[in-house]
Amino acid sequence: MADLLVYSEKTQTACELAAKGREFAQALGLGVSAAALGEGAAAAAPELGAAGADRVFVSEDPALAGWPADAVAAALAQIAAEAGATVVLLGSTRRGKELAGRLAEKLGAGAVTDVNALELEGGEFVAARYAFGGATIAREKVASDVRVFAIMPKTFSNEGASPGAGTVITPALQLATGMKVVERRAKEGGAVSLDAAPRIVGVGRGFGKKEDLALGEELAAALEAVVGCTKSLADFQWLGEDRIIGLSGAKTSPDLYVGVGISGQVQHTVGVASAKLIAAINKDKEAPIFQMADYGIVGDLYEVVPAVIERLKAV
Amino acid sequence: MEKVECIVVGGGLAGLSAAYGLAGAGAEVMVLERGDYSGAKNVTGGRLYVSPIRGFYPELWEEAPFERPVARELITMMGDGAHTTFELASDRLAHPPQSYTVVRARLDQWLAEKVGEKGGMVVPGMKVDELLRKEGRIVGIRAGADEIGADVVVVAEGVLRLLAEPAGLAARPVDRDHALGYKEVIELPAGVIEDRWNLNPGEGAAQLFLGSVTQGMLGGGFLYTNKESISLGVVVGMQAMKADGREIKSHELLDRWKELPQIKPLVAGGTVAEYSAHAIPEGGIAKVPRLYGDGYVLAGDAAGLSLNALVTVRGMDFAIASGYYAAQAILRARQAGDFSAAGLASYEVALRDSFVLKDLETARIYPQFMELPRLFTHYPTAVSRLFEDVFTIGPGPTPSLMKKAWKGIRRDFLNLGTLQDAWLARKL
Amino acid sequence: MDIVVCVKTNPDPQMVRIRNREPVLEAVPYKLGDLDKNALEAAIQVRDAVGGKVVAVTVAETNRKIKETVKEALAMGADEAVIVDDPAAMTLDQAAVATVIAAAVKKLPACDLLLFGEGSSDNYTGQVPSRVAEKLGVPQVGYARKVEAAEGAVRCERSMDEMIETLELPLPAAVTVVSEINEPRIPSLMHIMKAGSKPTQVWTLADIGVDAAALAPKQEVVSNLAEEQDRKHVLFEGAAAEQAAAFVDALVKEGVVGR
Amino acid sequence: MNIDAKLGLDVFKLDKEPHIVIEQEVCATVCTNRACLYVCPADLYELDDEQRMTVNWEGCLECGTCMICCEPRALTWNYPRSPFGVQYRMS
Repeated sequence: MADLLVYSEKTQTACELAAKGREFAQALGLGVSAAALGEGAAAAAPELGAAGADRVFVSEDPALAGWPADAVAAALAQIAAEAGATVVLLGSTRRGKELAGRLAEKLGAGAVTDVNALELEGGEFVAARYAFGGATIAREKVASDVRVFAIMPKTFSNEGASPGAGTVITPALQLATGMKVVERRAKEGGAVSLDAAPRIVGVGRGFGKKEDLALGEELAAALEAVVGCTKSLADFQWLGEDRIIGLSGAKTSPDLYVGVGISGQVQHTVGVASAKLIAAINKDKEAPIFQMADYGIVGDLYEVVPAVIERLKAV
Repeated sequence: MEKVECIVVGGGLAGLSAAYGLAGAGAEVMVLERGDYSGAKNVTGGRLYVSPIRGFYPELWEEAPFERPVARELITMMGDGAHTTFELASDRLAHPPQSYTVVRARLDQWLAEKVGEKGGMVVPGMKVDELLRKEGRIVGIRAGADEIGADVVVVAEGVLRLLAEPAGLAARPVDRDHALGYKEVIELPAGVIEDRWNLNPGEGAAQLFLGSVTQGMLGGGFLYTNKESISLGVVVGMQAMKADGREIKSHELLDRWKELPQIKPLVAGGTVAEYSAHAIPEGGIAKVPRLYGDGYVLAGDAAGLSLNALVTVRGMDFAIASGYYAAQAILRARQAGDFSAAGLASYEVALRDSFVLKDLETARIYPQFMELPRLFTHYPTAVSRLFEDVFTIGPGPTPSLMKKAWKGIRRDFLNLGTLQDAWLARKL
Repeated sequence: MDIVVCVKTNPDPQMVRIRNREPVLEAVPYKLGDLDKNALEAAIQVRDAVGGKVVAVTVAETNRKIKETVKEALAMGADEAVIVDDPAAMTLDQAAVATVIAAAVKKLPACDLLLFGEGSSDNYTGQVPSRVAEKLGVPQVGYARKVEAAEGAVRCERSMDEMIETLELPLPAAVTVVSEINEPRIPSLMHIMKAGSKPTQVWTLADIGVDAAALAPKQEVVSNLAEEQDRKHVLFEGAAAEQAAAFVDALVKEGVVGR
Repeated sequence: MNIDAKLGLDVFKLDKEPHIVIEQEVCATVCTNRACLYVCPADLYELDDEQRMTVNWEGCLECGTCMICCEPRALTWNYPRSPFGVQYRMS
């Protein structure tokens, strides 16, 4: 039978895709397959089943260590063939996005990456993604026999998902990779994962100097949030490139985004537009960020942020 | 040092006009423009009077990306709580159009492309840092670390003369001879523009405002209708602003003016899309520097070629004309193999023979006249007051029309100050 | 080392305005993508370190815009350029562009290292590099912030979520770079002047043996409009302490903090 | 619409280097009217807590009004390097 196949190296994202994938699959009369690949993949199988996968293809083949795009694409292509997949949903993380093109090419498929909404319209998938540097949303259809969509983490939820059988299948895969991992080390200053962060504090040019960003970090700590920034702060090397939110960085959909000292240029806000709740702190009442904010404080961030931190501690 | 025949500093209308003429005649020409594209750093009010320049490059103006031909001229005197508008709709000004509204980003980009088609090299995103001088002669330019030589440099860098002044070609701009112009571009649908200014489809209007706009300082307001936007802005003399502007920040003049009940309906429903500002040379002929020398010519705003005659404001036509004549003079110098001042002297001769310096000469007194304090306070108010009297029917008996008019004229126009102004105005 | 950098001309995204939810592209200048410049800079640095040459490859309808984009690449320091000219090139989807680029690369006498920006400035799909790598059967690394090439191999560093990875690929290989990798040089006037005389080849689809039928689109854009935001727009004004209190209370009520 | 919002409509290519530098000594001791505080159409000039002049050059419209009006020449004023600064689209 034909299946809808879901995969992400991040189990949580894969579960989101499995849950929503199950809804799509039911509407289209498909089954749901999930793939779990790489070191420790077997451990994810029960979760994927609980999230909606009928079948979970598990491989811990050494070629998959470090998720090289060539080997992962090869694995997924073989699994897709075995599952008879006509639709593949990937997580549009950095690794997932890198993978999407390679897999689509193997499958002779059209693909859409950075998808922030996927719907069935008259039995056809319509995927939405930002275009023109975030100024617009392009809604695209894929015309090939197999369709690949790389979907931003947290676009869907697996809360209250209807479980699938979760039957574990260990496919015989022919894998090789040209990529050699020389070293993997944890980041100094801890992990920054904007893609899937539930709360994000965005910092921008409203901060007068690099040292002042400590205030943003402090707010983030009080909110248990991750700090992201506009591209210009990374350009000024106040923060690393992996902290950029927006067109040239992470596209996020946190539960809460608080923009501090951020005017709201579209190149940045494209990365947070899908946040469930947007809040902003800016001294300029007419800053565009307020037009897209649920809650805003008009005021000097150097006064407001400490007050907010104070108040948060009291909650 | 690498060398080209002609370097044009500044890809605005003056520089591009020169380059078009030069490239068209087969000269090697390189235009250096500091903006991302020609027009990216330029601001006009903006209207271009085409009639004076139609004869130059006639093939160009038929296809130029103008906004609207101006078919309606309006002048509004803004008094205190009242304003008077004179409106002219003339077939003779509209067919063929003597002037068009323009947007520089479009017009200049297009002209740059035309220069390219003629074989000229236009390099955008390239700021020139210095004019190179050797033994009193301009011999090339420096951009970053690169020095490029040239037989002749067309200095069309614009009003600020950041290159010409250090090279000793022109004076540093001073506040007395310059105005600040700034504007909002406000988007409105074409149909709304045409309805609001009583225009036939495709036609445009130009409206100038005197009086309370600048709170008595030298200057005024302007409004030009583009295809699907209007340019609404303020011009204010820098000296006046510096002396009397302490109470209000320059940008607030426009905000306050826009809020007046007479202006508000003109911009209602519009969306502000861009905000821009530029300095304007207003020193007149007295402040035009020497226009040429060994190895260089000055053109456009850099040469101070602009003319504010209160009801007509010109600069772009002068820029294009000066570029045209610069090209002609350079081609003559090229033929003679003499790029010294003597070889380039025909540039100034041509400008003197043309409308450019003739019109500026005619207007020699304008800058002086424009400094009259009453011009921007007393008269705009007085005109409205006169018409208010004429149109007023009060509670008691109403005096005859002529009586009312005379009363107003005696009150506001027949006194020593205004008579002195009139004496000066006879020379206009 | 023969290095190929794939570049694309884009409408400058900073210049695109929105009017009635539609993007206004009229008079928007086209330019080399920002990340393409990072890729070019990386290529130039590798070439300068180990020798060889840099070829810039692009797919586009040959017009003034693309010529200027290519010239920009040459001015930055690419040694040669190849334009694959196709009238339909401006509307090709990512699979088709990859097909053309892969065919062009195969026609080149040699290619050891393929460099790309991680995404284009306009649509940022990030698909083309991976598709080209797959078509050519070469390994790939994305998001490199450091690239060092030596005999037969390229070593890249990248930052992925919580890990810094150092990876090595045998050549030929494909690498995409992020903005952090370098500060692209701004071409000097002299380099711009000399760029005009560097070799630029224009190839047709026939030259690279691609049948136009192989470029049939696999995707279709149904609509492309600015987003309509539906937000609460509650603004707190007043003294900082009051603002903070009202703000935090609102967040608590929303259930995003304090649970 | 306030001035910051208006500037927000414009396209600025941001340089890291300022193109306007204030000679504090001249500004503080020679200048009598500090016209830059009110002539700048982008309202970029401000006095800091110590009454020193500052300029938010990032929002500069490159009109030159401050330079022309600064008689004591306390401003080292140049156009931003290419390809930086304001880029007008419809003016």
